[in-house]
Amino acid sequence: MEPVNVKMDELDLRVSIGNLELKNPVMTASGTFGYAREFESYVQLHRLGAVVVKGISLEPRAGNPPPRIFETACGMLNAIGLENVGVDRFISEKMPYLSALGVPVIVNILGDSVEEYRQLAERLAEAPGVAAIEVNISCPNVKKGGVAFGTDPQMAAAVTEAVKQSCQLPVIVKLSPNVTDVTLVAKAVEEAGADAVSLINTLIGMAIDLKSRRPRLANVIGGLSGPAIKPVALRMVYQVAQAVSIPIIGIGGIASAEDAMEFMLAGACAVQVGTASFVNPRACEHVLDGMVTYVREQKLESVRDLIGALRIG
Amino acid sequence: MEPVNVKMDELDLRVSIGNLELKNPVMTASGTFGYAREFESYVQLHRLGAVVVKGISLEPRAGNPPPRIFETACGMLNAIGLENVGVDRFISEKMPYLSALGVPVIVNILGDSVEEYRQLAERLAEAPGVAAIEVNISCPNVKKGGVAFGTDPQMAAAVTEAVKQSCQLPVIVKLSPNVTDVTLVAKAVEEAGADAVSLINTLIGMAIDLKSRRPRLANVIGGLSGPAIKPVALRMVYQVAQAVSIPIIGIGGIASAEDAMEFMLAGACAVQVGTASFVNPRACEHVLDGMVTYVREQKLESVRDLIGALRIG
Amino acid sequence: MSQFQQKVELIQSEVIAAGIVRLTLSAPDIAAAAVPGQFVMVQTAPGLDPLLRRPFSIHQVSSDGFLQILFKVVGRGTERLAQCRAGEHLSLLGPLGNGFALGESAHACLVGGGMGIAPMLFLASHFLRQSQVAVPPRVILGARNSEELVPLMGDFLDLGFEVLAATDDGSFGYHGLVTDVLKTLNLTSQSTVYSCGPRPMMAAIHHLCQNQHVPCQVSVETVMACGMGACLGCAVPLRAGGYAHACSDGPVFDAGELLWSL
Amino acid sequence: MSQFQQKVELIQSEVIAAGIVRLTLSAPDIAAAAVPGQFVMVQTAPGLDPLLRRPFSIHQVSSDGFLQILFKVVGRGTERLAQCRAGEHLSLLGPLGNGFALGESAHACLVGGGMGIAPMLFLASHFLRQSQVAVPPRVILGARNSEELVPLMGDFLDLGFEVLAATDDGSFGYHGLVTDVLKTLNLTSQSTVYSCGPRPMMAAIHHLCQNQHVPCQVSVETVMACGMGACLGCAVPLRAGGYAHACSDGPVFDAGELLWSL
Ligand SMILES: Cc1cc2nc3c(=O)[nH]c(=O)nc-3n(C[C@H](O)[C@H](O)[C@H](O)COP(=O)(O)OP(=O)(O)OC[C@H]3O[C@@H](n4cnc5c(N)ncnc54)[C@H](O)[C@@H]3O)c2cc1C
Ligand SMILES: Cc1cc2nc3c(=O)[nH]c(=O)nc-3n(C[C@H](O)[C@H](O)[C@H](O)COP(=O)(O)OP(=O)(O)OC[C@H]3O[C@@H](n4cnc5c(N)ncnc54)[C@H](O)[C@@H]3O)c2cc1C
Ligand SMILES: Cc1cc2nc3c(=O)[nH]c(=O)nc-3n(C[C@H](O)[C@H](O)[C@H](O)COP(=O)(O)O)c2cc1C
Ligand SMILES: Cc1cc2nc3c(=O)[nH]c(=O)nc-3n(C[C@H](O)[C@H](O)[C@H](O)COP(=O)(O)O)c2cc1C
Ligand code: FES
Ligand code: FES
Repeated sequence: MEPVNVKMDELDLRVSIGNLELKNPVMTASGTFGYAREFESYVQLHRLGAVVVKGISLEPRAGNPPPRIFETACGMLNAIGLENVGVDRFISEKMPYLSALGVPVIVNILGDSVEEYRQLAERLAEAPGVAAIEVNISCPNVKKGGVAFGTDPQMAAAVTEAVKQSCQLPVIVKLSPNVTDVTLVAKAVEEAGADAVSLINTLIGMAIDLKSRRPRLANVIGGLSGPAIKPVALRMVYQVAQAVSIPIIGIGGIASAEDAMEFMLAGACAVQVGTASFVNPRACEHVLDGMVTYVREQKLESVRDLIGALRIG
Repeated sequence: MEPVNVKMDELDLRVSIGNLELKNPVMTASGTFGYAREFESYVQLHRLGAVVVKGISLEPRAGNPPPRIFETACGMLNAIGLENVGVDRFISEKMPYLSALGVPVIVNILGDSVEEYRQLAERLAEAPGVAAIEVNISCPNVKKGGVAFGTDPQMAAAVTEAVKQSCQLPVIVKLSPNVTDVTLVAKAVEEAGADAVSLINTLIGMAIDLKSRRPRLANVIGGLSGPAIKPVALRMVYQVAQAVSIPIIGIGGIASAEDAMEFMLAGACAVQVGTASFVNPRACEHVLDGMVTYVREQKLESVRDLIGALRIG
Repeated sequence: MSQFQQKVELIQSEVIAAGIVRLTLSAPDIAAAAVPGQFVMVQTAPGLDPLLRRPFSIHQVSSDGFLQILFKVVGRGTERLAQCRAGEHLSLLGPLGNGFALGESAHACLVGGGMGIAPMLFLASHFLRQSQVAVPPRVILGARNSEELVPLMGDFLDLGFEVLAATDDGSFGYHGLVTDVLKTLNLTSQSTVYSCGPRPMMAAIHHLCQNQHVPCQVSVETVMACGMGACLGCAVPLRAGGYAHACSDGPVFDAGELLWSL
Repeated sequence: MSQFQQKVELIQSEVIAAGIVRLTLSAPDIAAAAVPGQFVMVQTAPGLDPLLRRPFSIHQVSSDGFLQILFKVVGRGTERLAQCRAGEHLSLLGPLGNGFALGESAHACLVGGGMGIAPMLFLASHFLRQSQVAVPPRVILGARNSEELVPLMGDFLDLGFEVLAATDDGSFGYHGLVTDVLKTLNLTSQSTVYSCGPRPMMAAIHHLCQNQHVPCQVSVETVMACGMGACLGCAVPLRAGGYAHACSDGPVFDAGELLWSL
């Protein structure tokens, strides 16, 4: 099955995330596309709007014991435990391949403390080929008893400020959906200097094996992703779009161009495809192809016409 | 297709919610079983552990304009807008049928202010046949700018106290999942005198019609229910079970006995079946039959052996 | 009211026109209890996606226990149903809702547009069986074009009805709307118009009937989750304010009761 | 590495034993690229539920482009697959993972338990094709009972292998574990044991081989979301600490590299 070959030269699919220009709004979601090379047999990688890589920490992390994943209704739980090669090996082993792709590389970072985020940003600012940083604030702040940075506007702002101060790169802050009011966190990180926000990260969930009477994940709880969470993600993108003026990247259950464009109508200027890439490694291209068809059929001047174009009332 | 006829005389399926004794742990979820009569052609209503009826307010409410519902991946969004006949007509028109069923009738109540909740509890305390009150605190508090009672521990406690003070009935407080830390609200209502908590109510979600570029619900946002939300519900029940010592009723995506018993392992002593009743009107009996089979096969002394029996570590 | 939840066997699946499918099911209990205008809720797939049942008008019933539905493939649920093969079993809930009020009216006129034709066949057969009706009802059927309309007319012709046809593109019958055809009939307050179709069509028919003081019943479509009055999802705005529920108060309503401006 | 994402035609579906199904697919590209021990990820249903693909060992390939998988119905995904009929198309991803390391070892011994028998047929055929192998590999197959085992043995017998059989209930062959059968063989450090089956079986084989200094390769099963090294969900604890990934580092591992105490 050859990928659909859509002529897209004449179409304007460009979007910008602050200073960062993307040739189209379709990117991969962190942790669901490895370091891109895993997909080279399936995907024309140069067609992607951007590649967002698996979350990177200062030191390598082994991750959680298995089982780490479990399928749920129209979704999946994961508790990978932030397994990654660490920033040094990432820069030396993964970046050369990534920066040769001709696609903006966005590095997702995670840490246990504000200091770790700061150091990560410093290291990545020196690395050639990094186009932007995406700050995963859904991690526990060990200095604050393990409360996730992303659930507290002040902690979220502190991380954002630290990252902004230590690099010139565009900084995208990735919001957690496990909060009472996502707009408070969004506004806090906007004020702290974030160039954009991306949302949503996974909802916290759990599953139990009746037979063994044990949790399905060794870590007991995990992150819920996939089509199941799309309605929650879309609602939060819409709410955040009313609250901030920085660009928004929509994430959560996107598997088709229709899904992606719904997020754009709600106010996102770009999207990330996550869990769908597991089911269909070509999911990003599938989304892109569908978007091209839509933009052409609807005779839109540019895909940007969709952003925030939801009609209410 | 005749309902499976399981002999269950000798099995101990009883559970208690404070003073309220149930012959089995399977009840209907508010708003998904009408006033029970709608199901009489399909369900042996007397077999239910309890019937929880559609949320009742002081005055009748017409509800939201259509469209009010939309199907999502393994779930559905609803924005019914709390349509109901009002407490007076509920007592005069619906209670006679309900109280003749020989099943505990739990009345779900909702209001715009603490005062409304108080008055509702007073009215229901006088009505014969009401076994317990379930307080829906996911409603907006109009005096506090429309913030939902259930998202603020203090407001949730205030409602709970008011209801407790104005009636002798067991009071179940139904928690909203749209919060950063559900245990804070659970603890607050426990301290305020709640006899039990039930959770979860719906997650807030949204869907968009790409064709018309309009929200799929006239109300723009709505409540997400069904199998899609089960992992979130199970996680919250587990968290609340670690935090409070009052009984917990598990709700969210339950469609089978396995689902129900997972909630019990996580710490629930009873469950409510919601959206599943739309797909299979006999869902409650289906859950009950499966539970009976399990209790017998596993030779459990009582279904209560499952409560909180999750093995961790 | 007898209502059933049953797994019934699919006897035959026919593609009537492009994207239009007729299923014949062996459902004696539901067929025996059904009246014209009622509907069934059908589970379209065994798993959790699509999750909810889909509502379909009862297209026809036979005295030997068969029930037919006629539908257009518009989304995931109807796609699955179109793929079902004879011998498979489908879970049905029904018969649901209130059918057409079948009065003594001597001059019945049945107007079906698009898939709104589906319930009209059952209704037409019903009138045939009613020997006391002197004048056979008139049948007006409309669709986009002849490819869609002609195959749907067959059953009406077989029953001996004369069909007044209208197509949007003029490829068959009258070139235009069913309302224009309806106007040409000699309707009186002794007539009753029974109608099902797209909302704009039913609104136009309602206004025509209102002006001519002709009683008019319409069968409406809304999104539905339960089909039995439990979810309150199928709200239909009423002229008097507030809402009725399409599944339990309808799907057939007196056109004058509804709010049409919406 | 050639990997493909393809919709392939189901040529034949056979029920081999109760609840055990063999699918023959026309998948020339994947079949040509595959080596024994690799697997494919199969989409089991068109909709969103079940959502994820399911991993299956490549049971056999033929030079004319057919690929077989052999599986037991254990849940929703395998139930759907078992219902697929010839002529339908299935989406496959593969060949995935690292297969067995096929050394020069003169004395190969293949041990399959339960559905772990699946990859052993492809491996056995491979040895047949390798003319330089003097001694044909020995094949030990185990299952719960004769109903399950005998149908799975057929293909091995057809290829000319002598099969040493063991059943848990003694209804066929040796009454007991495959490890007991393995013990009776004259294994040396020149032998290689290739094994796939339930974890306790493979752990026992590993310990036996470790004690006798016999190289041992095992194919492990874990939950998988992507099958291609992207999700990191398929962690396998290593003796040296940390984790390998079953899909991209395995599914075949040197038994000594893994942590068996878990
Ligand atoms: C009482 C009642 C009786 C009905 N009888 C019939 C009948 O006899 N024959 C028949 O073909 N249909 C009938 N319908 C409509 C039918 O229920 C829907 O077409 C069906 O539910 C669509 O399911 P789906 O999963 O294929 O589409 P979905 O995936 O749910 O929807 C796909 C797309 O189609 C749109 N859509 C939904 N319903 C319709 C519709 N009615 N027409 C056009 N677009 C739609 C949706 O908004 C969405 O964009 C009836 C509806 C009601 C309420
Ligand atoms: C590399 C690899 C190769 C495999 N090769 C084969 C093969 O050749 N033949 C084959 O039959 N299977 C094989 N499997 C296992 C197969 O992938 C699973 O049986 C399948 O994914 C189950 O899907 P399901 O949807 O039917 O079950 P699910 O609905 O996902 O699970 C149903 C229940 O079965 C349990 N379960 C899951 N996997 C297994 C299992 N392997 N055995 C028993 N119970 C299980 C689950 O915990 C759950 O309780 C292989 C697995 C891997 C990782
Ligand atoms: C297996 C897996 C690993 C993930 N790892 C990360 C990560 O390292 N950093 C991060 O910010 N988000 C991570 N995510 C979250 C996704 O990037 C995304 O926000 C989420 O899955 C929702 O999108 P989806 O529904 O399209 O998958 C991970 C998700 C999955 C499923
Ligand atoms: C159509 C609909 C109406 C509902 N109405 C109410 C209500 O009036 N009061 C209330 O507390 N919960 C209401 N709920 C929430 C359910 O009781 C339940 O908490 C939720 O649907 C999650 O359970 P489920 O996934 O099993 O449906 C409603 C849910 C649905 C789908
Ligand atoms: S569809 Fe549920 S009340 Fe009408
Ligand atoms: S299954 Fe995804 S990394 Fe192995």
